[in-house]
Amino acid sequence: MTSIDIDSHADIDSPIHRWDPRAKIASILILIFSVVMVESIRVALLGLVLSLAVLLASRLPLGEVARRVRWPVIFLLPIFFILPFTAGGERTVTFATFDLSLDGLLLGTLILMRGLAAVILAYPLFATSPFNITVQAMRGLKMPEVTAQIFLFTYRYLFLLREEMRSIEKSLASKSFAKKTDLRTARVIGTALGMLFVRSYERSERIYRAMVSRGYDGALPSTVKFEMRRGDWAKSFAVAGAAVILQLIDFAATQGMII
Amino acid sequence: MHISDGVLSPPVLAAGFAIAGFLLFITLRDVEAEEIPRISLITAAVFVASLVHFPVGPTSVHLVMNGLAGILLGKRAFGSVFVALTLQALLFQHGGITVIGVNAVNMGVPALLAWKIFEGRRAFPSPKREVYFGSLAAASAVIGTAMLLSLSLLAVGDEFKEIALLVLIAHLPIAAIEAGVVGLAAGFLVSVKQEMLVTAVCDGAKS
Amino acid sequence: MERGRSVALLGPNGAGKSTLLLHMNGILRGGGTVKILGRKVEEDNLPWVRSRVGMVFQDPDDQLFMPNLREDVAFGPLNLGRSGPELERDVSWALEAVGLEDLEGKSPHHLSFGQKKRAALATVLSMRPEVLVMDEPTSNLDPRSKRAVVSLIRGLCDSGTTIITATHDVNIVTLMADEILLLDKRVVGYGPAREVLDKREVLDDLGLEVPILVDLFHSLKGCCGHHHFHETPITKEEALEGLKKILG
Amino acid sequence: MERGRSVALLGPNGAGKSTLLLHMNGILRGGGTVKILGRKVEEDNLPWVRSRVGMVFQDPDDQLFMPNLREDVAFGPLNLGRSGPELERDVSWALEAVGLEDLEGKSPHHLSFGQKKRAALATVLSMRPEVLVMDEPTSNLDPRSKRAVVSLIRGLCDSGTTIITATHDVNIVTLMADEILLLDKRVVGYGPAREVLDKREVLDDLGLEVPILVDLFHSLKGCCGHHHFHETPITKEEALEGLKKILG
Repeated sequence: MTSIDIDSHADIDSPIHRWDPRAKIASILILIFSVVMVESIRVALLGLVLSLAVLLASRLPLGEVARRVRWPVIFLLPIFFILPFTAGGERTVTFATFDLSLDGLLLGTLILMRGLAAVILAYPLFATSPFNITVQAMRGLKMPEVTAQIFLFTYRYLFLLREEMRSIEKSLASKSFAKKTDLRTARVIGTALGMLFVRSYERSERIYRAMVSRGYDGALPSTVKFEMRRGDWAKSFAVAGAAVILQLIDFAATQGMII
Repeated sequence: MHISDGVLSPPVLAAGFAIAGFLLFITLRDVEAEEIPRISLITAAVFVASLVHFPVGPTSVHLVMNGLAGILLGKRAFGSVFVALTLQALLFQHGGITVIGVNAVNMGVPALLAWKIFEGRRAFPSPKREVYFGSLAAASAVIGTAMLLSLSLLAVGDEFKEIALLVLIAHLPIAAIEAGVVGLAAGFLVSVKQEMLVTAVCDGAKS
Repeated sequence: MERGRSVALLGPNGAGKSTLLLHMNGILRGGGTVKILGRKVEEDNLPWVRSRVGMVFQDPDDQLFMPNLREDVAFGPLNLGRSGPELERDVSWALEAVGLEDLEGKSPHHLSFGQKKRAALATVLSMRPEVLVMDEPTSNLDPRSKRAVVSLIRGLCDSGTTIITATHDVNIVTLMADEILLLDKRVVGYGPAREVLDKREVLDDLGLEVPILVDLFHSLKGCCGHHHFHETPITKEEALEGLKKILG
Repeated sequence: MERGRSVALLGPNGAGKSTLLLHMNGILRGGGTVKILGRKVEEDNLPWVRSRVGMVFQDPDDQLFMPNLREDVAFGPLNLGRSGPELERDVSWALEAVGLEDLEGKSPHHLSFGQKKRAALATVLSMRPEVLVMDEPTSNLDPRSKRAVVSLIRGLCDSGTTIITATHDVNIVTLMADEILLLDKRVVGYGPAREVLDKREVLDDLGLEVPILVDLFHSLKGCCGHHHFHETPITKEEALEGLKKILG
């Protein structure tokens, strides 16, 4: 199963890692939105290049990225292959007995490139700080307290509950249970999940007691402090600026001002 | 099933974030401190449950579980779905960052629907009512999600008509499986830990 | 290993005890080979292995998931294709063996921790395994429940079941195991319980406790040079016997 | 109860040990009254109580809810309003006390079970409680980790912290507690550890184990009528001393 630990590369030394997390999140988010909104294929290609540049600057392991883009590609490829048949439009190429829509093919390519760029950018966005720092930074960017706490606690207990689920599955396997497409399987999975939920619910009560006994009253104190330096501003302007320029070029391209 | 980055148009993305933001605000604004660990743990459990494979003939599908979130968390289910989707986007790249708003609406609104449907059980004295209403709620949540998903695609343009239809059809077996699993889970919960289902009722009554 | 023997795996946390146990049931598979009842554990014969090797995990909550105890105990035999009176017999026998026949209609979740531990054991016993593999069967139990589990293990062993137990509890290990395998990533020692527990340095090295009685009599030997004991006593009865002799 | 003493609560599963502990921290409140440091535990003074009574629960995963160890250890003191160098000092001291200062940046799921148990203790120590209440601090630990926890408890006790521990582990209780409170829904006995552990019938009634050494020397007395011991030995050293005397 895919690793769900996104903290494992948070201690690399790179310009992206050293960036103030609040500024990093805000700037890269702007770039991601800019990239997914472009309409021109060539500008989308430029966006893809930009995202690769950010990725390279982050010094994150590239093999990991290849693994991460797999899922979105599996989702996007069918669209890429279906659109040429369904999009219609005036420009078509006849291939064997099918009329392939050139517009559909171009739209598919555009979608695929935008999607890839966004996924590639998401990786340096979140993998360059430990998850709790990211959430603290989001609080700095006005994410409400309650949502931030749910993020932190959900993330913390995901790992534990996944282990519990795996133990339950091991126990099922050791009792010679094999999943089939039938009602008994639904029943066994249903009650096994029910058990997981009961345990989670009871654990949440114990956690709350432990929190209260250490003085919790709804607010989560934090020792994390952020500080913007000159370099942080420079990086932020560069990345957000790139996002704006991308949109300007895209506007020009779609208006036919440049080819 | 969620949409990936790069497919939807800016107005659809913006609408997604606007609706999701509004719903987050009204469903989470009066959260008490003691609810926070509960919402978090149930969210984590929903996340883990959605990783479970269920065999369908030679292949297998993932469970969606937004219906179960609705049953267990009542109106808090929307926030739960939002957090779970964001974590899925970060950890597994299922969906993406720009579509978190749209995906949260597509899965979170049906979760709220599931909660309301499940509440309907109280008018029926049958001892198996949790099973039936749990199944109904779960199936409705999956089909609701599939419909909203198709609508989001159609909002991009007509060229997505066939894909939207395909998405809808592909969700039918998932809805059936989810109905079975969630119904039986709800039946299990009412016999083992009734207050888990009652709590959702109380939260609903408050609002 | 002989049939009907009881072997304990001793080792510190992280020594690979649980991993080894999982290999015995084919849940984990890796580089080497594991042989059970003379056959290699392989993909092909997993159903065969799992029908013969019963596995009791440490946390009973991981193993009890049906709405009531009887269904939980019937789960394994059902998977093995048993039904009718044969199923009934196995289920009832397992429930009686652990002394929970009165609670069969209860939801396992509502049992006490000690009852859950025994219930988890029953869900495996009902499959009538030839080899019973247990991870920390006595951990977290109060002394009364612990004694119940130990005597159950002895009974199973006497009726021919091979038993493999991973445990920390050196003071109880002598009551339930004939042989001990010392583990710390690799096998560090193997032999009759008496001999292994007498090797103070080895146990110390592994960060394991020396059983209280062994410890006492070692020290006694060390300081007074007494050689009244042929062997270091490992049970209370042996210790008592020895002391009586000395004191006349 | 005196300050700087260590009291153990002994009782079978379900005797109300954990419930009593929860009352001491004001998490549960019921009919009776609980007094801590001379004051009643009431709604009004809960913050006061919680700043003085530190509570360590049995399952460390329930207490390590923050993303990394340092933040978890800082959680309590931060809620008490501490900050700056004072906070730093308390957090570092607590981490050092349990020997986890090197792991402060780790998240809980990267810690071993033994480390988690100690980490949970650190999260409470950092609040510098005057009373430390612990539920099964040694359960599920391997012997090395168990010894580490016991010596930590002794150290805290010597430096003036009052310690209340719920436990099953009669063989270790003598190492960590001066006094024992026997519990079975209500208080069944209370007194110095030595006296309480010597009351064989009471312990048997509760389904508790008699410590191995006490058991041995009781039997010795019973069968040989020896009266060489003024008191039944409860530690290895006492037993050794006694035996030496007899053997000359």
